[in-house]
Amino acid sequence: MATYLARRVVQAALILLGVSIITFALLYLLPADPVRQIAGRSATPATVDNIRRQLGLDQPFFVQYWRYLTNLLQGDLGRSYLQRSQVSELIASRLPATLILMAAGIACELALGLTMGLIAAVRRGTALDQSLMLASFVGVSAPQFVVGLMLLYVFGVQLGWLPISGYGTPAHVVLPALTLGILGAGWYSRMMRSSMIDVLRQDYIRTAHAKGLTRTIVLVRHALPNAILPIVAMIGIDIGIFMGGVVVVESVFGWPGIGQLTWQAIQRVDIPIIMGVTLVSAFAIVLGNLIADLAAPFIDPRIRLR
Amino acid sequence: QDAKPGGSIVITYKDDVATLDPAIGYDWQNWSMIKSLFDGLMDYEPGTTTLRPDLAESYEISPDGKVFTFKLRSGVKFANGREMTSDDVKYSLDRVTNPETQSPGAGFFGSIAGYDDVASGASKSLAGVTTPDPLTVRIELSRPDATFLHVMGLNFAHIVPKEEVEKYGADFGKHPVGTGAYSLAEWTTGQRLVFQKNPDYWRAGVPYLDTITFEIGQEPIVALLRLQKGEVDIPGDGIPPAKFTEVMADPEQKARVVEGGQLHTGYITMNVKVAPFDDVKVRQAVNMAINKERIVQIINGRAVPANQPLPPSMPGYIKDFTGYGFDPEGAKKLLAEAGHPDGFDTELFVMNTDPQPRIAQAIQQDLAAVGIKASLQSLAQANVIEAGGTENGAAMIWSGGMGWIADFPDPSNFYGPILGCAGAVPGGWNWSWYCNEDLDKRAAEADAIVDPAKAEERYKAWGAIYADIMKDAPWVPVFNEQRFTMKSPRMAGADNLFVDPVHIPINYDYVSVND
Amino acid sequence: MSDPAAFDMAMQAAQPPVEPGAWRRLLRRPLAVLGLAMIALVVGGAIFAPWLTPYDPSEQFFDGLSIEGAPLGPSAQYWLGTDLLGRDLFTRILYGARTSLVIGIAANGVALLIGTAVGVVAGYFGGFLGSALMRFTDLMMAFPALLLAICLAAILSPSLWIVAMVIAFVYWVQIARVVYTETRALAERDFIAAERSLGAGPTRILVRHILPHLVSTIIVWGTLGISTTVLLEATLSYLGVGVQPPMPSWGNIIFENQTYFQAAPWLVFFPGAAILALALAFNLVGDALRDVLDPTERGR
Amino acid sequence: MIVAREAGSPNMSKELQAPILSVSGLTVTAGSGAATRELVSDLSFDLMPGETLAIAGESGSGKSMTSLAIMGLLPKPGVRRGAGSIRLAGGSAQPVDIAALPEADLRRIRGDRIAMIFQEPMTSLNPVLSIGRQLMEVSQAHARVSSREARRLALDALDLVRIPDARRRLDQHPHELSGGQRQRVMIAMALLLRPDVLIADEPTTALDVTVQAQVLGLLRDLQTELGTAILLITHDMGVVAEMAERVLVMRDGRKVEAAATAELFTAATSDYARALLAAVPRIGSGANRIGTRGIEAATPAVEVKNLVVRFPLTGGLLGRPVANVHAVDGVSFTIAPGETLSLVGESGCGKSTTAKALAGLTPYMGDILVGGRDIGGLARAQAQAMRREVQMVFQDPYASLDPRMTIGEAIREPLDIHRIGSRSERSDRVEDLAKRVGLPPDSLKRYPHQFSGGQRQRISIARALALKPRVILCDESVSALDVSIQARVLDLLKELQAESGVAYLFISHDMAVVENISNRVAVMYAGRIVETGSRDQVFSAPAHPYTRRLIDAVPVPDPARRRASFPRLDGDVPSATRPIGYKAPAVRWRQVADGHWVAGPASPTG
Ligand SMILES: Nc1ncnc2c1ncn2[C@@H]1O[C@H](COP(=O)(O)OP(=O)(O)OP(=O)(O)O)[C@@H](O)[C@H]1O
Ligand SMILES: Nc1ncnc2c1ncn2[C@@H]1O[C@H](COP(=O)(O)OP(=O)(O)OP(=O)(O)O)[C@@H](O)[C@H]1O
Ligand SMILES: [Mg+2]
Ligand SMILES: [Mg+2]
Repeated sequence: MATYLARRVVQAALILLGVSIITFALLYLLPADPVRQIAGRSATPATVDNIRRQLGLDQPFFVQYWRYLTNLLQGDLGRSYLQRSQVSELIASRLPATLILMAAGIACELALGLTMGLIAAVRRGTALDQSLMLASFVGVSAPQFVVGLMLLYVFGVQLGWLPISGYGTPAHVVLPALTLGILGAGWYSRMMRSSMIDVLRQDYIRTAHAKGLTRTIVLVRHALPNAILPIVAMIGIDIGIFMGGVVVVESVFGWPGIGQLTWQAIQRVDIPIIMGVTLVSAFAIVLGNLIADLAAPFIDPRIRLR
Repeated sequence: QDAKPGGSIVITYKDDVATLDPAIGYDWQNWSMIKSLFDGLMDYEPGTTTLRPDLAESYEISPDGKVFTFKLRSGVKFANGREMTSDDVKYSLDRVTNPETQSPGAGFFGSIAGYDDVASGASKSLAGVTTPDPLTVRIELSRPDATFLHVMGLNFAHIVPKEEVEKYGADFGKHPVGTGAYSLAEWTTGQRLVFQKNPDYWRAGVPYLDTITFEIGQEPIVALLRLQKGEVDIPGDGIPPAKFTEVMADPEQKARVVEGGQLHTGYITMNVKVAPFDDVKVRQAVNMAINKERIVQIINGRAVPANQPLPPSMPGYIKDFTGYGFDPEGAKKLLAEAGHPDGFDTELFVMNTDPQPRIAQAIQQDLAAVGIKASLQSLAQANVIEAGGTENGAAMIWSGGMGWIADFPDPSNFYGPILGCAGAVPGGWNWSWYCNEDLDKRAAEADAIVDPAKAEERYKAWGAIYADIMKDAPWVPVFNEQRFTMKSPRMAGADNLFVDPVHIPINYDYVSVND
Repeated sequence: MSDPAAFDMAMQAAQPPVEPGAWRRLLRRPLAVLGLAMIALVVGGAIFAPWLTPYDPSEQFFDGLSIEGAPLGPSAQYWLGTDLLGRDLFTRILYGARTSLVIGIAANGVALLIGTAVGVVAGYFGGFLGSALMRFTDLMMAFPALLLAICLAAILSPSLWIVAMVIAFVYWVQIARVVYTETRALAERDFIAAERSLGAGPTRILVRHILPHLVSTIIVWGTLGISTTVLLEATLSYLGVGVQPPMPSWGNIIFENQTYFQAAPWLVFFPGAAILALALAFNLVGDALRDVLDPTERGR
Repeated sequence: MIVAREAGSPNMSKELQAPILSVSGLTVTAGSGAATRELVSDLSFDLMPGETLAIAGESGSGKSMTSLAIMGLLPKPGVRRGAGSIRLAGGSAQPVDIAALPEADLRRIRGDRIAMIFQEPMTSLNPVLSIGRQLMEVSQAHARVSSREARRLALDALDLVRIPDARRRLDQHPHELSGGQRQRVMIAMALLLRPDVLIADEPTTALDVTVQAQVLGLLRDLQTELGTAILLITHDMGVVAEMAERVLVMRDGRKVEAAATAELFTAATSDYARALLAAVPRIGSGANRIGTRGIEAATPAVEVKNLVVRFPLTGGLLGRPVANVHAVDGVSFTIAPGETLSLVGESGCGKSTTAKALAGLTPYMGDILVGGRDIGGLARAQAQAMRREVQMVFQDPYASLDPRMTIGEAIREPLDIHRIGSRSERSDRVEDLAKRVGLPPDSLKRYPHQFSGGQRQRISIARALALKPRVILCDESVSALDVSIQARVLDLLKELQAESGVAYLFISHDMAVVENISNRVAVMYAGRIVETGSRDQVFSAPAHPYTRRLIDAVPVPDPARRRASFPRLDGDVPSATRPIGYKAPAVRWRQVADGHWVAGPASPTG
């Protein structure tokens, strides 16, 4: 276990290193000059050069990267070019919102998706099954921002049940999480259904029935834990989708997550922020995958970590 | 007007507030926030473009226009309790011009003697700024500069306390301490800022409000929905285009809409170094091809068509200037004369946020009507700026979203970086790469007219410069944007405070609530 | 596993009738037919757009806007209404189908190719090459996909084909993962071992035995991928790095107009419904194809 | 319905009692509309308290469907009970018709009054729940019991089935138990609430002979202790003979014959039952056994010298091997052309690994010579050529055929790979091969899943024959087949050998089959050969104690020779995991007779 963890940590570090190099290279190639954003319209070429030198942006790529990396290893993500604050502080201030939304979104898509998939699998072939799967297609195909705006309009404006936008109370997270959940539920319900159909065919389900257990117990205690394994692995992958994809939902619902920060940074080539966000979300993805892998043996004791 | 003191309001903005450091902040949303936290030697009458002394009690200009002597108000205190002195003024000017500060406004101070040494790093202190006594600041210029008082009214010239700047270092922008009407009470990054009234503000009676809460990260549409529900007092980004017709159709809401002019011009640049725009006939043809009325209609009439670089409320604007009228046939003729009877292919760059790509598409259609096939490059702001600053980077750019809102109400502000030779360099902001040495000279001459009595003459000179520029037609001035803001019913204060031309977008110091 | 008829004689008697071709079997499924019809409609609309509408997709009609500059709702003249520039929405959706189909098919196809190639090679060979490929996939997975797409699109400056390729570059990762897992499982199957013991080389095994078994997975991901990529393009458009205006795509039609959701709902609803319908159609066909193409599923 | 029974049968006393379970006119159908098939037709029988009734019949005859119908667990939605009644008599209560009961009442009966052990012990336990949990559920589902009480009951049940270390097992998961132990857990689960009726569906088919013996013994002991009536379903006539008092023979869903066991074995009335019995391989009495010829040839078809196969167990940061599984540890043998050498031994002793090494599917150490040439260290092209000489027929023919390839393509595959002959020659050869192994001519266009198990095995054989190899490795090639088909496949193999002189390495755990087909036998234990000799030598004079135990464990298909008790084989095969650098001690061989060798004194039992 300890060696397993150690190996995974080394792998994760290598992945993060790779991500940092690629992002840095991409940003280096980006046809936009951060110095001009900083220097402003009235700056003379001399000022621009001066600032470029101060930021080390006149150095060759590998020198720049090496400097970034050495700072990074000391826990320094640098300062935003335009906001002038520590990138770590900026990210830290927005991370909670992103994590809350991610947790709520995943909870939402699991709650919706797993229930739909379970019901569809049990009622396989019926009209209920078909309409549930139709609903999941709709979920898979619907663009996030349309769903978001519709929910916001119906529940926020027309019915007034939920706050229109903002952050802070649990009520605020409902609509954005639901928007994310509806999309993800489409995937999860399809996966759950096929996984569940597989499990329901297994001999041990018949054994459980032969013992005289009630249907609910058979489903919940015997079938569900077996069916859920591929889905746990999927959650790890999902984190990646969430870390990248919440930009749209955040901007619709005014959610102070990392996505908005990133988007503003990209618009204005604020390289330290882009780098920081990329690394943090890559870290989250790697961590998510690791947690998913670590959780697997608890769900299925046959699995051993190698 | 008898404004009631007290109360608090909520204002929303979409984008994050980057910094509240007056030397650095240069965004739509932090511009007037900084104005309320800090003060400079000069300011404007609320709601107008009329200069008045602020932290300076009075000032004197030497006859040659090269020496400005400011007498400071006594007893003005920073929010940390320390009294402000002339040393602070000098420190602040040294700081903003020091390249290490990386101020986007450093260039405004180019006329102060010793600026070049500071900019090149040879010196840490502006030789031209001296402090004969704690309440006197003497600023010597290297050349006469008629706009200098405006410059001293810019945020970049606001006075900061040295000890606080040194204490927080690069984080000063997050912990601003100034002499302003408000002080920062709370800042939750990415969510909100709270300003509280400065009880010791040196100007009696203001501000009225106890606190102002800025909520950040609000989509303008959603902000308006919240305004309609009474959760918000002012949507900082204005009325979103998508809601404009709806709001204007409702008399109750329309009554709360405030309209104001803006020192803004939206224009198309044509790169004079790129064929076929190196031919003045082509540029004139493009000027005649654009249907500005239609473009104004597309943005729901929230602008007025323009025919010259200066906006109408700017001194120097020529009222009876006709410019190039909408005349597709004439345009075609000119194109044919220039050797492009069938038009040509080119590119039009535009920033990618609504409504800019739409406006660009309207321009594209107008160009197509005279045979010019322009493909659009709708990119992030930074990419467009990069293309504009590269010599052969962009044939045409629609300036919307990145365009010129004047830093101060003076005609010269529209020239230097965006039409003068100084900006027509790699990395510059003169995206049409138009450089007319003769005009540069005339501009310098006009700015040397420092005598306030001769202001009208100076404005005329500037007007003539812009008229001559239009002969060369490096730009298509398209429209001057009108600002439309909305306020909640409880907001009080003269309308022009809500569309203050300088305290953009709102003059926080003077607005109040009526409940 | 035990067969119904154990004795050979019985087996011969109980032989199933000759199987009709995959296509015919597909046509027997009503949902699949519905899906095919919807796809045919979209493709037909895209191809015959110039004949189906009298308008040009980027023509801004003078009477297409109200005096205040507001778009017009559906009417006899403009069937689905006009957009914010006074263009005919129906025409734009028809022509937008071209873009969205190209994105969906080209981007998705390339993603499938890369993803399958990487997944199969890594899954079958393992070893240094395999783990190198999978580490690269892990790396790509750790990269926030949308961010990558935005950077790439910005660097390469957006155009239809660039956007398609960027989407492909982002989307192959998930496919590679799935194919990899599946290939690994397949490689352990007895019939692959049997094949090796017969002396078959790796190329033969990959092409003749592994790939046919991946067909169903590839079909599912390919069809789901069509909706995913069309939506990804929509998201890129929303973020301003999609295909360039005035070229319509369903995604950028929505992007241009989404803030007008209340004022002019048709501007969002119709293109949204088009995306939904196309994705749904491909999902329906894909689902049916998967069942139909698997000989072991027959007679179930 | 009439149960054919005669006075003097061992069930006389029970005849007076009322049957505990009475099935009459049971019909089970599958499919709908025109495609409706009857899986079980008009089946009737009685089960007396305390007796064992065997249902025998070939695969697919409807045995499992019958038992599932009794449990009310027919696979949904395809399969339904068409007609008939299933009466369960309670000790005192009125008999109830299970078939007519609503689901909720049925649920109460299941597990409580009727319990079932399923065919597949490996998959019938839920892999993610602990053994204790799965046992406790049974009592908790049927009565209000505290979890402490449920745990006690579970423990009692495990003690009853004599699982060593029962208390610890409660917290273990199924994968931590061996196959035999899992089957015992299943039995414990079934017997936990002392049901009146126990249905055991092929409880031992998937198990080794040695484990099979344990399970059968256990069932018999439990019946004596608890008086449970057992419905024993099997196709193994040996098991029938050992266990049952009466037998019901089924075919195609119908009852063919019902009789007391002894009677059936001595005087079956139906042709089908007779054919079934005739097909049963018997040790020492196979009608068409191969004679033990002393085959002497200049070059053996295959010669294996000191074969070692190790699987590294990796771990640590760099994935370095930390230990080795010594799956095969110094095995040597030779097979002459036209000879059959059988490799027997318990599950996990290394039989398949040996075959895989021969087939080039796993890396090995030592020497393998085919036709006198060492196949190790050959260049790729030559190695591929050598592949032609050694072909393998896999344990599971279905799994070894690509399900998406037609049979024609599958048989043709080796010809294509080695580019033998022209297109039309290949087609001719494929047709010829198909005919040779008795496949119907039109079968070439069909897919594997459209064949019966026996046919699939022939397809594998045809494929293996396509290259005219010197050696065919048959890994458990007939173990999963039922007797009648098994017999036919064995006949085919013998025929082919007689014709072409191919040599077989025949791997099986079924001693009767081995006895039937082999010239020589090698007994493997924990990766080593412990005894080798001619078939007769090994079977009639087993010299190694392990060999003896293997032979004793085989059930004898003759009720007259029923054993009073089964040999107990507790304790598992010793672990084959060894530290790095472990060197196997040299084996001392002892010659018992000419060509009959036994490994040194090492004792197999722990
Ligand atoms: N789910 C099902 N749907 C339709 N037919 C089925 C189903 N399961 C089994 N059958 C068919 O029912 C018949 C009887 O099967 P059953 O399982 O009872 O055979 P069996 O006698 O138990 O055979 P074995 O010895 O192989 O276990 C077979 O022809 C089989 O193909
Ligand atoms: N790939 C592998 N990695 C590690 N250990 C293995 C591997 N394959 C087989 N083994 C181990 O090698 C030993 C011999 O396995 P093998 O398959 O040869 O047994 P067998 O005699 O064929 O048993 P059975 O009768 O169950 O088929 C077993 O302990 C098994 O667990
Ligand atoms: Mg069965
Ligand atoms: Mg084996």
